[in-house]
Amino acid sequence: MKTYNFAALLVGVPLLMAFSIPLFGFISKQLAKWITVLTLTFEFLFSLYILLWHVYPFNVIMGNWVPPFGENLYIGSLATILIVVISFVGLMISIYNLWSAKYGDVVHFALLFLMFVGGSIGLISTGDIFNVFIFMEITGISSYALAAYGPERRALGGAFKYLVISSIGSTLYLFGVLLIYTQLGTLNIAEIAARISQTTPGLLTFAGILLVAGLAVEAELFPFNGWVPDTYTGAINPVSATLSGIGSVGGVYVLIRIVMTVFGKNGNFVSTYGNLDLMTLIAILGTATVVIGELSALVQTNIKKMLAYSSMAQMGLVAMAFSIGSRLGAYAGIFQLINHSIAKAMLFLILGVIVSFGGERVEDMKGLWYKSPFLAVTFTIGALSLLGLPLFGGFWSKFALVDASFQRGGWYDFIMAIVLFASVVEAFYYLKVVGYIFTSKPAVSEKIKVEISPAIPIAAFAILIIAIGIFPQIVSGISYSAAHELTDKMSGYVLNVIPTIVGH
Amino acid sequence: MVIVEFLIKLSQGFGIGALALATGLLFGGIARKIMARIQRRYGPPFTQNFMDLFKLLSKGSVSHGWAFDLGLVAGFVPMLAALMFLPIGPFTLFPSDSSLIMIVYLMMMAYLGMAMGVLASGNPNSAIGMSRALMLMAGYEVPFAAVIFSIYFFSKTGYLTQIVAMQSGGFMNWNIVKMPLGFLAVEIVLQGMLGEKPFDQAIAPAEIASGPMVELGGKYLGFGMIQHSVALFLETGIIVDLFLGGAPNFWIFIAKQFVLYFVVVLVDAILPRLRVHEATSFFWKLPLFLGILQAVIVIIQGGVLNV
Amino acid sequence: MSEWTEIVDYFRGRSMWMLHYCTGCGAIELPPTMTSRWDMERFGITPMATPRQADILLITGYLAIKTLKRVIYTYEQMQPPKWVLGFGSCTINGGIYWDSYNVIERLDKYIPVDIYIAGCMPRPEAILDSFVKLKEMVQNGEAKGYEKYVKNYEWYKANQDKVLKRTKPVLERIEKVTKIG
Amino acid sequence: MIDFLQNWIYLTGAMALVGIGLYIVLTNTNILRIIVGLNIVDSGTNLFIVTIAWHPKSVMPIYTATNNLVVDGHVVAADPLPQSLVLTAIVIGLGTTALALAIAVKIYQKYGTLDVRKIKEEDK
Amino acid sequence: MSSLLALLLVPVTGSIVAAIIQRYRLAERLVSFSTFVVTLLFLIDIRVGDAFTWSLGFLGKNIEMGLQITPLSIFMLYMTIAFGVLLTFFDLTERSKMKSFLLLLTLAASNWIFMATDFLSFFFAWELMGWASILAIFGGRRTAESRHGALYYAMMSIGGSYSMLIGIFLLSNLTGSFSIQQNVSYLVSIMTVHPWWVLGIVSMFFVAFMVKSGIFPFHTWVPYTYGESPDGFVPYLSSVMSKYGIYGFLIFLPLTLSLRNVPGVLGLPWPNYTLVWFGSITAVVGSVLAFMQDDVKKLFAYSSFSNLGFILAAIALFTPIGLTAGLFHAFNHLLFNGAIFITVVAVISKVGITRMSEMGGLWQKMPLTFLTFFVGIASAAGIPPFAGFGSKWMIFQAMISHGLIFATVLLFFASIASFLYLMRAFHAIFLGQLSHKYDNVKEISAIGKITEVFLIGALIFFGIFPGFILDPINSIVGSFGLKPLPTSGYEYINGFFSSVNMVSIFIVVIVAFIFGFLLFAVSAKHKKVPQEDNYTAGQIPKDWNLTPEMYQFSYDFYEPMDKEIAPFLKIKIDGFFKGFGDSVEYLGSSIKEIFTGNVQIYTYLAIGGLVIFVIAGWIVW
Repeated sequence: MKTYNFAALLVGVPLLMAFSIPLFGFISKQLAKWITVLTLTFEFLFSLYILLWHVYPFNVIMGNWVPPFGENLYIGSLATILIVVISFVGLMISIYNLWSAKYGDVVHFALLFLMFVGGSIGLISTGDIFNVFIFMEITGISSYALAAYGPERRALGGAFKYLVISSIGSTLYLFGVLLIYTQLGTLNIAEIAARISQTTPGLLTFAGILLVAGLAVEAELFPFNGWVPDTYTGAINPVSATLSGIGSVGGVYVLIRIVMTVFGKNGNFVSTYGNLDLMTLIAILGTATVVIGELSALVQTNIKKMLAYSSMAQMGLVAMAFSIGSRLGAYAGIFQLINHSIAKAMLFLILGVIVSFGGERVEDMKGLWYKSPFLAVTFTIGALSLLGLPLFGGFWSKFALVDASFQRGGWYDFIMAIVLFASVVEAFYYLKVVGYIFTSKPAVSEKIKVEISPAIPIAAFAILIIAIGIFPQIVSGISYSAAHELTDKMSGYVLNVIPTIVGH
Repeated sequence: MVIVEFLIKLSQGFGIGALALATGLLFGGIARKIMARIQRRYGPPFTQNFMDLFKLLSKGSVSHGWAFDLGLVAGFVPMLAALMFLPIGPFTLFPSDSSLIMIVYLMMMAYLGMAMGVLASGNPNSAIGMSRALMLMAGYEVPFAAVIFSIYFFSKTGYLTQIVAMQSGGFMNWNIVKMPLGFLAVEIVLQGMLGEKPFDQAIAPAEIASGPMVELGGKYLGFGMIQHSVALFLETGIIVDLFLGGAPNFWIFIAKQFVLYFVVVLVDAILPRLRVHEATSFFWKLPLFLGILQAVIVIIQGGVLNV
Repeated sequence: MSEWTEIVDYFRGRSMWMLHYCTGCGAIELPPTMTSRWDMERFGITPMATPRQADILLITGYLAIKTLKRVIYTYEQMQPPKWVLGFGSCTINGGIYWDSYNVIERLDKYIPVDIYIAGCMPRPEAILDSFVKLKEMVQNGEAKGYEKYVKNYEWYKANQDKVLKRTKPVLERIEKVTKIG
Repeated sequence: MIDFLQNWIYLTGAMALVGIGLYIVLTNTNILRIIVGLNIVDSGTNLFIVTIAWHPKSVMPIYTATNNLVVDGHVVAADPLPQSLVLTAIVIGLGTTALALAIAVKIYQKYGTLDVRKIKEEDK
Repeated sequence: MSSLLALLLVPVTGSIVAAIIQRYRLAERLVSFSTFVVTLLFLIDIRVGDAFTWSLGFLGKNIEMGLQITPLSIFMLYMTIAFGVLLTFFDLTERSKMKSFLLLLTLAASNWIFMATDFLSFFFAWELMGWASILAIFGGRRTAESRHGALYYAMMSIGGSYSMLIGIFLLSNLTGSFSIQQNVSYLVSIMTVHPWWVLGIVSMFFVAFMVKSGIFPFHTWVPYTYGESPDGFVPYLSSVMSKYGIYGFLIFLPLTLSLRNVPGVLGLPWPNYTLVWFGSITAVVGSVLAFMQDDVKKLFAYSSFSNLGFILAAIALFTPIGLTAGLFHAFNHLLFNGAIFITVVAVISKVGITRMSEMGGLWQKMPLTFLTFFVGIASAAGIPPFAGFGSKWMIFQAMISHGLIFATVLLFFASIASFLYLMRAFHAIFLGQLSHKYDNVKEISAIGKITEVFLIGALIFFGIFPGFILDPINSIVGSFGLKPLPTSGYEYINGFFSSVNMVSIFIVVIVAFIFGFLLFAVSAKHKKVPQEDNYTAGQIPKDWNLTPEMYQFSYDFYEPMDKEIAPFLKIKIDGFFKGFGDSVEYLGSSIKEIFTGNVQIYTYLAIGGLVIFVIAGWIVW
């Protein structure tokens, strides 16, 4: 077991800075924004250091309370890559916010944003199943408030829907956690994972169902994802980007961590303890989400809503990839999650620039090429990456996904056929927008002037997408070892946290 | 040596062309005479077509430009060229190249040239006529193809000379005996190929002012006449070679051709003109049915070639 | 060279293709001429569809000024050698329309007529007779109306213009009248 | 391991609270009532957390001279951990409720109504 | 070895440069042209058997990827690159809206496709080519139709490549390798044991190839896409890109050599027989639909996939003559289709419209273009001695040698029908009356003229010396393990039933032409008249206010045929795809209603989902 307690700063710094931002806000509103940028730069560089110098995997142990007795943070390869992605996306959005945050209470917006990012990082790194609940609520409360921001009143409705569904979801999660606690008497993920087979199967099944149902709300899986379209559409674009690029990463992470690490039964393909195979459940949910999301997105005339549905569908795809249960499947899921996070955040940011000059209907994208070639090209890159076309990041993850599901075989062949059909539908509506961008004359010939602050994140995202497309090694190596953490829970996770424990 | 050979071939080619032209013109004259007699007229002398051709070549004419000239020359020249590959009686100028499909495609080049010429005149009547002629062609070429492919498959060769050689040795060896249905189909097709009634929509004189020929006069019309006469010789000649076993000498060859043409003329004399689409679809019904039936019979008889 | 011309003329006489311009009642005489009773094809004469192909222009009957214009146009579209047959008394002197304001009296003031066929109506025998006559004239190299037309084109043109001026569009004239008024 | 199922009265109560809360959320169209419903669900959860910590025969989890934590080889002490959990849960519930109420106030300012169906109509 | 990589890197570099300087159109075109030339220069250096391999650590495996040159691939490479040189040279002066960097990207992808030895890079390149061409088509007319055209293409193409993706993984999971050669030989080895399995997998691939080549029933996108794509891109699309599918078919067709014990028709295994019928039906459908077209680009789109039907029918036989004929026709199609489309593009660039019924009489203004087009359609119609005759002739012989008389009759009908629509296009564009609108139309630039002269020369040269193409084709045939056809000189085409000496035919035709022109010269003089001097039944055009447009008959040229081919037109495959799309959209709009915007509905959904889970858990408890 390796410890590196200094890494507690990953969670501590953003939360500390978040709550001290009102103090800076007294000095200057601009300062508050810059503090966000600086904090997230620190986060990004620190996580990059952990990634590149191969510091991971390690534990953060507080006050020498060794797990399973104390609460710990565990940062393995999966957590590392996800934290890098989250802090990168967060940094980019915060740079974007330098330009976009004009409405209302800028200072508290910055506070909530930092709190959200910090909460998400905590969510990913914590090793305690109840702390997951706490971090979920931290991100939850900050995201309800973020979603309610903005000049438009529909944001309030969206935020309220999110709040209600999410509260019910976290209640279900809490019930699930407590059911497990009654059986094992511990809240440490590693210990639960090691001892999960000692529980009553019936109760375990029930707990598993409650956990999946509760976490599916954050992971945007049907039928627990009713909030997605309204909240995404209602929120201002940087917030939509945050929810899509950071929030859903956290949500899916927790779902997969609980199902695959805690409930997982190692084998050729991971399945779960209990009477009901939760992996199958997630596969069904994921496929249903993909189909419903893509089909709903097909008929949208509001581009933001379209992106929201697409986001939902992509999360379904990710869940479906994880549910395959093989190392390749988990790899595809992680890769797809990263690609989606980057591309979708970029699309929402681009939309934010466009919307500030016009409407957000699909027709308003007409002739974007004439208004702003930069935005047109980057939008196309994002869309093509989501479609999984070569030279863009999405190709590799989709390729791996198809490979994994055909290796699994059986009914995954049919699931894959359905998913590929849904991908054709996805291709249709994205390419329709791309077609509008390049082939129509704009209704108003006014040029869109992209300022430097929004241009930096958009360009950075686009370059990253193409870089991953050409050199998939950037993320494929770490993703593959992260996949190992998910599919072999003892050596990948449990023994790294509690080296002395005996698996059952 | 090569030059001498070339000159010999050249003169032989001229001879064949002249013979074919003369025969075609003669057939045309005789047909006019027969037609007159059926209509209880005296009719023109059977040499009338020669005089007409001579007059046309010596008469003034209008040209609509170089495409018009080129097209009309290209309208009859490939017919003459195709003639060089046809076994006429015992004689073939290029026996090693007498591939049937090649001849059919060379004839098509003549139609292409003719079409280019008359359409370059810019008269809508010629365009209408050309469209009708082409539609008719789409009709009759299909059963014709069915029959020639049956013969290919049956004879296992594509050379006309060899097809003729396979039929030597008496009447019972002729393809007309072996493939009566195919012959019937081709005889009907011949009616359309020659554009005789009931398939003369293309040149309907009272309706579209003689269609493709509307702007042709003098030598251009003469070229058209040469084309028609040579095509007459060529098409009947192909059928004689395919079905009637060729001929031991030129006169018998002509006689056989005339028999075929005689039937065409008789049908021409008694039938009115069909409507355009009726004519096309007619070829897709009865003759095509006959041709396909023939093909089925041939395939059942012949089995599969050993490839 | 003259032998060549003779040969050519001989064949021209034996193969004359006819365009009939049927303006009046005379057209009724042509079907019997063509069909089995009289059968003009035995002289090598066949009806043709367009002026480009024809050698003979047979004009059967009166020519209103409007029609004359078309006849002249058709005649000019024909290519040499070409001959004109005037059929019936209307082409000779106007016939029963001799005093009409709108019908020309003599055809050969406007285009060169090689042979007139007199009568009202001339019978098919008369038409055939004219064909034979024309054939002889052609073969003897006498029928040179088309050359006359080229040579005396100014005169013909003047005559044509004189009558054709009357065919100017009516509306235009009314306009002129109202302007003067 | 605590055989918490012996506290079936409390468990039924917790379940009933959750059920009542959900019923309120599902049937009432007024935002404030929905928030109240959520609160009741929260209370149910909190009750559940507290309930699983003990059973009628358990003793307090503090070692004194008279307090036998282990009887016949079984631990009979009440579990102290859920007490701390429930505190956290209550606090979080409170935060959520406060935010929900703030949003409700904003909604009333912007829409002039608290009826979710009318809000949905207004959005279209 | 390095020049194999250069075939990929040079176009990509060129593409990047072209993308950067795309504002300067002339420079962009120059870059595009020189990239093609440089690629061609690298290609000259390449011989059969050259190979280059590298490995990619991906998906936890070490995947061997590679490039390799086979006789087939070098044939295809020469075809595509040489044609590209010609096209980009032609484009130097034409104002086409084509984005050069997309064309170059397509070139890189196509080079990769032809050289790939593993399915991973094959698929990568295939998809790359797919989206580059989709984006290139988007740049077409910038209208809603152009968008629909590209979207239609995109949908079919993506559907096809997903089908191929499924095939690739089904296969690689069986063999554990992505190598094309290993996979195909594995398929051969299990062919006798599980023929249905093999057919299932291979047909997944074939769907992709059929889509790309526009084979029935996946032909429906072709007219929309060709009709709307940028003028400069259409020749490449139709001449080169449609051949990728043929290349794909040829990867798998060797399988059928071991299929001889499968039930067949006329000695042909039924998979081959089915493909032959697909080809024949494509040929007929294309021709029949082309009858009624008024849009010139669409007409030649139909023509294009009709010819692809010929090629497929021939190669599907997979006999020496069939394969030779198919590849030969592929080459000839490249040439004459290029000639036709390049002239069409030249005309469109001068006239500005694509509706043929509004053109006419342009031969007076663009004589060289007219001649090129004439030679092009003569070749397309298969008229000797131009290129195009030999291959059609061989295709017929290949088909009859198997006793496939019905399919052959269909093909022949398609050939005749192609003659019909080519004549119609020829008439409507170049012949007939010249409208006064086009009085100022000029012949294309010198560069265009050079291209056209070159194309005419190529069409005649390869027509009379087919051996220059048949030699490489014979080595391809040999590389597939078949016995090549006998060769007897560059001027001979050896068919199954007969052989033809093209030079002697050429000489006969030339001599006959000399005679024809002599006759033309010695007979009586003609008089040149303007186009207004025309037979009008005595009516004087000026009095009649007759305009050239009124005196041009080209709209609905084959109207009487409507009645006859109406039954064909009723079979709307297009309608099937459209209806399918509509149903999907309807489904989408119904599903969308789940998300009503009412929070209580969402809660019901969530609780309902939970209840269903619990019940499901209860059942398995």
